[in-house]
Amino acid sequence: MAEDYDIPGTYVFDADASRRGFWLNQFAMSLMKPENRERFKADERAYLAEWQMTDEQREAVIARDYNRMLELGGNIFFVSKIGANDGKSFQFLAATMTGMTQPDYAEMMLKGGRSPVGARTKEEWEMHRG
Amino acid sequence: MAEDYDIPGTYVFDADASRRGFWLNQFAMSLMKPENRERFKADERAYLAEWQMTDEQREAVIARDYNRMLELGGNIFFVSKIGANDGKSFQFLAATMTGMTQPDYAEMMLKGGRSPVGARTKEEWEMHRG
Amino acid sequence: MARITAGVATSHVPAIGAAIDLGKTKEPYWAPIFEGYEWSKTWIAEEKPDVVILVYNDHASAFSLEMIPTFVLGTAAEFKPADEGWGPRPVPVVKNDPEFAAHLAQSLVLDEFDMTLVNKMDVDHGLTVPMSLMFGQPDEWPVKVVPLAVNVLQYPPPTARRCFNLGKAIRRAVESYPKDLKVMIFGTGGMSHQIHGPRAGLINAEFDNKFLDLLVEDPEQLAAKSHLEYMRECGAEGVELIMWLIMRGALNDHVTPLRRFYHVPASNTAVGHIVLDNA
Amino acid sequence: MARITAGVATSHVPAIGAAIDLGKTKEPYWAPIFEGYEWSKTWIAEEKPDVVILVYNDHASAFSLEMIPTFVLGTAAEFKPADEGWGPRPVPVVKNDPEFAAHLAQSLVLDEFDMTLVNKMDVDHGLTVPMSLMFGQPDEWPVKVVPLAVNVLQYPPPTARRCFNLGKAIRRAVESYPKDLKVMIFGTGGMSHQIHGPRAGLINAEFDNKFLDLLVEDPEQLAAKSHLEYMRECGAEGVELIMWLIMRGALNDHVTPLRRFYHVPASNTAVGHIVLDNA
Ligand SMILES: [Fe+3]
Ligand SMILES: [Fe+3]
Repeated sequence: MAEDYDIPGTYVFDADASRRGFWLNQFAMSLMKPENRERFKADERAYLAEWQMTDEQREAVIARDYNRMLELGGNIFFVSKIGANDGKSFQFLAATMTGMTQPDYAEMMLKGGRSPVGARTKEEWEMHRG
Repeated sequence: MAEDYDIPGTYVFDADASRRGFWLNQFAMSLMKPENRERFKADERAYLAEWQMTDEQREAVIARDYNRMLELGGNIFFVSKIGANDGKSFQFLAATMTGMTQPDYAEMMLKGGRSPVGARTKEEWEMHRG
Repeated sequence: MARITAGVATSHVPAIGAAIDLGKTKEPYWAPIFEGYEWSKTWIAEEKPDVVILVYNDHASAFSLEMIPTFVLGTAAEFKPADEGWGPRPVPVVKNDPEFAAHLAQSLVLDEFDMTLVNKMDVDHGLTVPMSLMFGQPDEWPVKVVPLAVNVLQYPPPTARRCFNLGKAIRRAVESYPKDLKVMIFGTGGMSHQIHGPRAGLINAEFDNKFLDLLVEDPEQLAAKSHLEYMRECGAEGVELIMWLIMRGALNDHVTPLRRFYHVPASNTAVGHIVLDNA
Repeated sequence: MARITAGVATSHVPAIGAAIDLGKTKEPYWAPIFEGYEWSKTWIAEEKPDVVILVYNDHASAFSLEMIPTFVLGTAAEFKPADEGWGPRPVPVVKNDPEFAAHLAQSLVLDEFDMTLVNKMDVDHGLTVPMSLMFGQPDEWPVKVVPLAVNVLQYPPPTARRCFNLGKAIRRAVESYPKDLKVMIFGTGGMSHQIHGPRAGLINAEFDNKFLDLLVEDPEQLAAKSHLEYMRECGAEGVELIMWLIMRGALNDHVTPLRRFYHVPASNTAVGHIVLDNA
């Protein structure tokens, strides 16, 4: 019963997402332990196979496609542990998800961040991106 | 800040008791695992020494003095696991705590249990017991 | 639309589970108890609910003192019977309706009940004994179950009033679920029992029977009682009766009692059972 | 009698913690942020509260998806800094006042807030960054801390209204504690931030500053806002601002702002900070 929240460019992590993404997120959390980090680094596919994830979720992890992970029930606070494990900064992940380069994203932040104008509703967002 | 609840013959397991009895109860819960049961049986004092309990709590466990355990912060659902580990029935434990023999206690239950008359307040209880 | 068709209350004495599992249900000590549930077993087999919201409490099985949640709603796909120290009871795994459970969770939090959601939990006799009493010994439970666990181990449990109001919120949550579901709600635990300390063995049949009367006719009176009154009158562990008020709160103001049963003793406890039609 | 003398709100951006731990506080990017807290550090060192009730959220550090409690009150004697993947932050262990925490727990449950009590929990940047910002880098924290963790990771979090009312209940709980204690309450998280998805980087300085105005003058307006409004206006993760309402609810209707600070950016986030005198 995926609900439709009218906020563009946003994956609301609700109970439905939580259910779909349970193992994806639990896998990501497992990377907080050094021994798991080592095993994941040594053979990503083998480590992923140990978790009851869908193949789509596994592919999204391998591809480091964060938006896709979120779409498949990932929660940013969990899946960002994958990025941390790769030695990537949080800002790198954020930039990736917006489709911007990290320097462009960083500059946007220095200039006061993304404006809410045109980013409040899906309709606005579509028009704005034209 | 032990609060005084006016119910006789009863240890109300409140947040204060929970705090005082934390390790006693966690020790008791550990007996749900077969390997811990074995180790406790093999050397009770050695196993108890692994838990951050007070000496009084350890002595109460060794003595199987359930009322004393409750007084020291034990919760019946936790400390009864010690009795289960000894192969004792719950009714045996209950009888012990009332100071009755198990047959006498069982007979009281068959006859409809302990009457609430004289068992509602501490004052009543004292008078009743004379 | 989902709807709650009936409420069931029953004690969940662990010794009853043991009697079932060890084949002792025909023994003279146990036979009157199991006979007390025969009508209800037939009734529920005919009624065929889709889902049961099962209100119970954990007894230091799934939850240690590391974490003491007041209200827990189970949102996992399934829940295994807990090993309470003698191996898990030989009963089926409990299957949830996770989509419905997620809806309940969301609705209850937005309705300002501060639920704890769990996606991993073993369920102990508090949940499995009522299932055995109502559904017997099938290979698979014939109904989905949403577990709702209430803290009654560490004082204070939620107030009787809060429990009654949670029931009302559950009703709103069920009735806002768009799918056609036949839902029942079980309140378990109680009746009179005190299983610890010098006062162990307390049974107050008068209080219990009055409770059964008021549960049907005037649950508001029960919701107004303090923890102290419950503990004093029907034993320290008799406070579990507050869980029956969650069930009752989820039903209409006027309900029809279909079956009522009371027996003393089962081990250290009074056994009470009632079936309320919510038509 | 215990009393709440002040409320403090602050963002708890993890990158701020990293900047402190790595000695980068004088770097041009970070210096303006740390300067923003200088007044408050001096003030709190003079005020010397006995206990801080610290409202924050866990970020998949102590709690996985196995269990999602809405409101958690820490009742353990101490809480260690969590290992968030790079080893624990080099900050002192957080010591609780367990007797006071037990009183709060009991009072809140009887006041019909469905708390989850925890006796074992590591605390992540959500709690430790505000401690560092307010108390610097001492060998031991100069104050006892009662952690109060709020679910904001899985939708729905508690409503803004429920948070505000929890604050009011906290006030009643504090004022019913017989010992003389000087208590402060911190609300943390926020301000504008969205750290996921194509809309990441959203900052709404107008909304944030209006929020700061209303927090002082008319918190009722903030308590009436929906989750959707918070998420839409100040980012999906900006919904953390509801935690500031718990702090605000615990204070008088009329409070005096002593210090206010706002800065963009810290990493992906707007930083907001306010000190409210509750005299
Ligand atoms: Fe029970
Ligand atoms: Fe946060």
